[in-house]
Amino acid sequence: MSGKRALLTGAHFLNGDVACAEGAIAAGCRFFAGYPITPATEIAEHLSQRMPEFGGIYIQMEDEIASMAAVIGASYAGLKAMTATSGPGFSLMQENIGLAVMTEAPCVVVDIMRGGPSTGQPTLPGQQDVMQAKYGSHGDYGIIALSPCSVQEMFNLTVEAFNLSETYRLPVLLMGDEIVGHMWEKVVIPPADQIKRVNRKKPNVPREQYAPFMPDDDLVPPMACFGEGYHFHASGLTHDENGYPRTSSSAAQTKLVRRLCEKINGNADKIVKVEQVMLDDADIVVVAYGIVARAALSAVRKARAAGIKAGLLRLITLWPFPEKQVATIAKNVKGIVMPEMNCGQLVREVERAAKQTPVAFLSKLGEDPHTPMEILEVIRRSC
Amino acid sequence: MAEKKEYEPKPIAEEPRIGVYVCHCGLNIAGSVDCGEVSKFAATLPHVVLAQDNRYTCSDQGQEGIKKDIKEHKLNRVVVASCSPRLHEPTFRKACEDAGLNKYLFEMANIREHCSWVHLYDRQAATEKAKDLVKMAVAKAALLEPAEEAEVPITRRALVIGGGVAGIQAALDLADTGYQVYLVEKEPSIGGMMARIDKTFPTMDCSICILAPKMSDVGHHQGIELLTNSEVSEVKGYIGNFSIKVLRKPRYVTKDCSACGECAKVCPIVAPNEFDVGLAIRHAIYSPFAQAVPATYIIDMNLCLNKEGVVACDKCMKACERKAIQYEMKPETAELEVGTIIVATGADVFDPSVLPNYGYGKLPNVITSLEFERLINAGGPSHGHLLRPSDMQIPKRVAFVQCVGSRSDRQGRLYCSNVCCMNTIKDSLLIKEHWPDTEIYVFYVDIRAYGKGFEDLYKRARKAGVKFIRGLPSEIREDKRTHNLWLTGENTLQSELYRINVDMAILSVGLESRKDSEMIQRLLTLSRNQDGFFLEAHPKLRPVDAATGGIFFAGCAEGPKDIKDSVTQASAAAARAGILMAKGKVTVEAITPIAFPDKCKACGLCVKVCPYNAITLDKANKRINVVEAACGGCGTCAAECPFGALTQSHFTDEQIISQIDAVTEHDADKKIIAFCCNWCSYAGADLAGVSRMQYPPNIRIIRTMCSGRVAQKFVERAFARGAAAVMVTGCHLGDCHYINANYQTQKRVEKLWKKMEENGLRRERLQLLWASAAEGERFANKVREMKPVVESVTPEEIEKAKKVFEKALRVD
Amino acid sequence: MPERIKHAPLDGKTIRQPKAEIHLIKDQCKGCGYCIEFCPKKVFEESNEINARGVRPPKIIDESKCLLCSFCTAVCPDFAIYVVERKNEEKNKT
Amino acid sequence: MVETVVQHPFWKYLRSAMIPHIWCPGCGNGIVLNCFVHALDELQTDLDKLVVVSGIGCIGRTAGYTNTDSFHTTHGRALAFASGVKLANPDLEVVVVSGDGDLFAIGGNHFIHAARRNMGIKVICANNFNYGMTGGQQGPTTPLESLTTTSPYGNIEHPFNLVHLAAASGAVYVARWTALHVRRLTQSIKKALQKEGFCFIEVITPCPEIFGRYNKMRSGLEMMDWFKRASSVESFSDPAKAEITPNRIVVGEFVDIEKLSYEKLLHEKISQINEKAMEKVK
Repeated sequence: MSGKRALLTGAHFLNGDVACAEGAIAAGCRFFAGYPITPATEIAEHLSQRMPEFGGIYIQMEDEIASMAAVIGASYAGLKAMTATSGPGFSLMQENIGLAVMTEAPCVVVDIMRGGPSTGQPTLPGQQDVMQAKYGSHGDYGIIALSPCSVQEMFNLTVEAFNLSETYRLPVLLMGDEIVGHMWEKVVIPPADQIKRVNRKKPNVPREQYAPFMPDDDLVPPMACFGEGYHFHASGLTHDENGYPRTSSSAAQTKLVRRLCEKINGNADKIVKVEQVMLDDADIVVVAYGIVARAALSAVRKARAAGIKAGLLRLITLWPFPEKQVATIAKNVKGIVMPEMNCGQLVREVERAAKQTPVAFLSKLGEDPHTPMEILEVIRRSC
Repeated sequence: MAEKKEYEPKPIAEEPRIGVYVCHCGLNIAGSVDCGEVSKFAATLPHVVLAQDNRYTCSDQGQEGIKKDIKEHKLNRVVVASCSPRLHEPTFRKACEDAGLNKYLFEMANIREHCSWVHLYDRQAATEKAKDLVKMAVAKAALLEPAEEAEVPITRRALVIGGGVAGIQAALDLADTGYQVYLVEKEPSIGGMMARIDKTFPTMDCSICILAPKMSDVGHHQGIELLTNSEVSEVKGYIGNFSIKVLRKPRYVTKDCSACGECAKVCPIVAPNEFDVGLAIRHAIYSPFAQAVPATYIIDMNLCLNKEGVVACDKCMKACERKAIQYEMKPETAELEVGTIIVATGADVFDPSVLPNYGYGKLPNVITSLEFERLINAGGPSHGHLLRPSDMQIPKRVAFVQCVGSRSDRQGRLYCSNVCCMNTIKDSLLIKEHWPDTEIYVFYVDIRAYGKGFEDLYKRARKAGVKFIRGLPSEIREDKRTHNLWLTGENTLQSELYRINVDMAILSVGLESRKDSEMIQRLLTLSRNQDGFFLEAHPKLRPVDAATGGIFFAGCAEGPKDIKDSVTQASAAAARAGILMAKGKVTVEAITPIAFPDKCKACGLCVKVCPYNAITLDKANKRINVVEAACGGCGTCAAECPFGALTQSHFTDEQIISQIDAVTEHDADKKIIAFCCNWCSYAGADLAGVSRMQYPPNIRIIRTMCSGRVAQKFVERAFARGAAAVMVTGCHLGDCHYINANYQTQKRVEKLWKKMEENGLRRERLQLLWASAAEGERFANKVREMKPVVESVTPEEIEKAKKVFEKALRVD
Repeated sequence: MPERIKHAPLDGKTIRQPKAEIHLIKDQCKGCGYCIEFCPKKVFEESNEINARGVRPPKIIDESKCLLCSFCTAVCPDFAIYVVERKNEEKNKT
Repeated sequence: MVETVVQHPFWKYLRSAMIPHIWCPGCGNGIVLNCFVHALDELQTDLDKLVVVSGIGCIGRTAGYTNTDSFHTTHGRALAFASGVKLANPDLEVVVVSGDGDLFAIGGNHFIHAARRNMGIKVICANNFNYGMTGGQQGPTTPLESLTTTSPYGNIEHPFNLVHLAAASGAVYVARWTALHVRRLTQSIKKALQKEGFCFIEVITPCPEIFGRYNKMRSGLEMMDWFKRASSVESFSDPAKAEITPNRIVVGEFVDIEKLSYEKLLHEKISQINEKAMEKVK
């Protein structure tokens, strides 16, 4: 690639993993720790080459557990940090995703989903990790998960993921799939100065008064980093505003865990993003995310051509779940069609939001994702 | 190693022709033995063709006489009845050899140490005993055979024990001659007494200034390995081939120490410095004095707070930039192979606190001459200012009291310590130098200013106004208020009483043998005189040699001396050791085993008991091989052999039996037959003689090299021939000169006791005594104890014993 | 060197032996007894009083024996004891 | 004597709010903490640049007790977290204080790899031979035949020889002391804090209330007495021969070598790459 040390700008033909990596750099990520795994490996490979050019750190750890731990460490040491993996590695990372949530460490975890369970189908796409994204680590917590459907979005949403993680102090999950990861497309990258970059809030009190987990009104505490002289303590144990363990106080537990959920759910309106296509007069709406949304779109177009008033609601934010958006649309339509590359995960959230509106679920596993015709078929049946 | 050739009896040309010489040794022997009668008696003994008595047989005329007689009277055996063979056997053997007579055809009867000196007041009994001793010697002589001596190589390395000026000099001389030297010093630094003295007489040189360069030479010399804070723990082997073990006590500080002293500064422990006789303080980590060699500091673990591996205090470790401190250093044992040993262990100073009338230890202003040396020394606690302890003031009037612990049968030692007079004179002048108007009194018995330049110094002192008063004070009293001292006594020149008031009194203490010299004596099988100093092989002719081959003396270990004499003797000792090592080989006495293959049943007992593994068993040919060079010559194998297939040359069964028979021919029932080993009990008996310890004259000593040589049949034969009692004596277990041969002795005696008890014989009649060369008293006491036993033995008991042991009379 | 030492060092006074001031934070003590056991000068013993944690803290037998090695401070798991050099010593004298 | 509640000289290194600590009477963890802050005090370490990281277990509370930036990670992950910290900001002095179970059972993989990379982290491991916090279960360092709540018939697992493991894994400094060797331990910690690269110090600590109770050493003094009896200082002896047995605890320094640390090498590489790049641009 030409123009070393310069951020990539302009139009390029890239694959999704590379676009993601470039997005990370563009977002100001300067630390990557990971472990090779198909189909996410290209992200690591690309960053191992690019990170040094920006004075950033690339390290391959001994496993995904360590990678996630290292990412949290780097984050606390003041860097924007990320790791990338796929299902099996994502499972291993859950332990420390929980730690990142508990210690409110801003960072990004990319999961290029493949077929599971277990080792499953490394080279084939899937959407089987979306529930793990929400509930993968033990305990209650709010999380943010984004779902790109194109190489362009792999770039854009990676930047977005960092901005959200810095804003809300938590790990943000980018839930791509094998197809967006390995697909080659044209990507247009705006000039560096036009890319929005958010940095974590810093404390504005003298170090003596600093309490590392004392939230502002937005429920997010300002974050000091190691070496800045604040001498603060952070712990995976339930803790008070000072970060000191409170292992036997239910008050402390309630206060902390509620806030960890609330800072996300309470800010859902600011966080959630969806794409709405031809919804104004729609009788049938297809709700989809990731690569499946692209087949859905063409299915909707075909339906319109065939005189069916179909529309598309594409979920860009998976978590927090775009409940309002689904509910509003559900009121005005006869039915909802939901294709997913799993045995039915996010569809349950859709059903919950859609209330009485019937939801037709179209499940697909393995090599080939949904075709427009398959989705069109369901749309027809739903009329 | 050459194998011993099989033994074929050398046909003796003609009948034995024995010449006997009874020595008067001035009055030493003649004083309590009628030598004339003894020689007359000798003339009547078989094979004796000539017997005479003369005043000093060891004198040149004496020796010439013997040589002449050998030629004129065709003597083929010579017996001298005089002092201990440990003293003069070599002299007479040499004389014989000069006259062409093989030296193994000479025999000695010890009628001085073992007779005249121990029976001073019973001329008749002493004379009778002397006759017996001569008779035994003659009997053995008749059976003596010529022998050739084997040669053993000498290791060209030397061990010097003691790092005082004598040891330093000896080590340097040997190393400069080109021999590897190990210098072992038990203190943390070499330097010894001389390092503690301020000035030397008569030249008044600064002592440490002239010693320090020599000390550092030792430290740097390629040829010298310095082992300080170490003690010799084991000595094995013999002349030319000693194996030494040295215990190296840990210093807890490694060689990396730069002697910067930062460690001592932070050490919380404060203690009196032994080097300054406690007049100055030191810390738990310290260097005894500025010029110490090695300069490496040392931790006194008795004082250090860090015990049993718990490092409570690490102040010194932290202060040490070179990281040289190791609290967990462990003792090590160095193993050395040397050919010669120089003993330079020095002397102690007399402790005057045993003399109540001088108040030392109670009266602050009474100090010893050694303490004075530290006081007047610029490197000492008062930086050379003569202060009196009570009030740290410079004394105006000082008294020196001479002969404290010397030349007194009541208080301390009988002998003169040689150095105290001149040391006091030197000290008095030192005071006059710095504080000319100090009044100085010296109370003396005699002033002995015998050496070169000594008299001049004495004159100078008197000129300088030092008052010499003949007559020691009878007591020293203190004025409680001023702590001044009142000395009262008699001025024996003016024969008038004096009562003199001084500010400070210095006790001129004598020198005495080291507390630990008995240990050195045991390790090296040496002898000491009654004063406890090591005994030289000959006071005139071999003044620096020990009786034990390959060992030499230097400095005060052998007797009190000043620096000059110590250095002289050290160089002499070095030269003597050098001569041995230059030769590179030494002949060993022909006292190795003789095997009779025809009798040997290859049972292997001898192989088992040999302490040197010098015998190998050749099962195939049912025979044994004796490796002569490896043989130590104890004769245990000969004693052990049940078939008489082994004997020890020059101590053959026949020879020993002939001695037994000779003693038991008459009045056996009144006599004790004693077997003494050459190194310990025989030397012990000699010491009893040298010390004039009196004991009953009923004992007859037969010398063997080792008690291990004493076969059961010898004891049995003595009883079978009606002896009242038998004594088997040797070195203490563990101190055996032949490694462990005396354990066999113990086994045999126990067997005999069993046999005696089984046959209703009193076991008291057979005594087993361990006595070292230093234990003359122990030996004498045992003989005294035996008197009643001997007297109580009834004729019936004698007869019974004869029966029980009659088998022993059959000589195979 | 075998001479028996009879006189006190003359320069004994020249070196100043620092005096210790031992501080016990009794209520922090958990009573492990390490200070008592390992003090090379045996300055401490168990006291009879019961502290806030219900254990017997050490008490000082003889502070003057302390040589300020501060091992008690170093080995105390509970930061309940420390030793400083007594400053006011000189003033007391004069 | 002076009775007092005035400040302990090391008070400023501790989070007063969290003291007294949770450790049992006679527990060696307090001594480890004491020696650690003692070393900081002697070195006058810049506390603003110090990060203390702990895992899970009794000693894991150390991070909370030291008054510096500190982080209490998930079980076994202290070293992985610390690696991230050290790489992200090499100017920080990163110290991991944790236990034998945390570092060598669940965290064993992270340990050998951090050591292999020579990551600039200083590890102090309190080895109490069992899992104290969960009530005394058998662990990777439990001596053969020792009794624990999960080896009630005597342990049949061969324990790790930690100093041997650390040396073999590539640590540049390896030492072992017992809680009785406070002076040497403090010096070792100082040394480690002044060295570049991965340093490992094992501290054999008394656990009288749990391990001791099951193994006939009911008081801290009894356990300390064992250390006193059994330990022998053999510095720079072969760590392979430094197994711990009831009669022998070999202590001392075992490794002290110089080797470029991972973060140094990495940041050197980075600057090389960029210099080359600059030339290309021209």
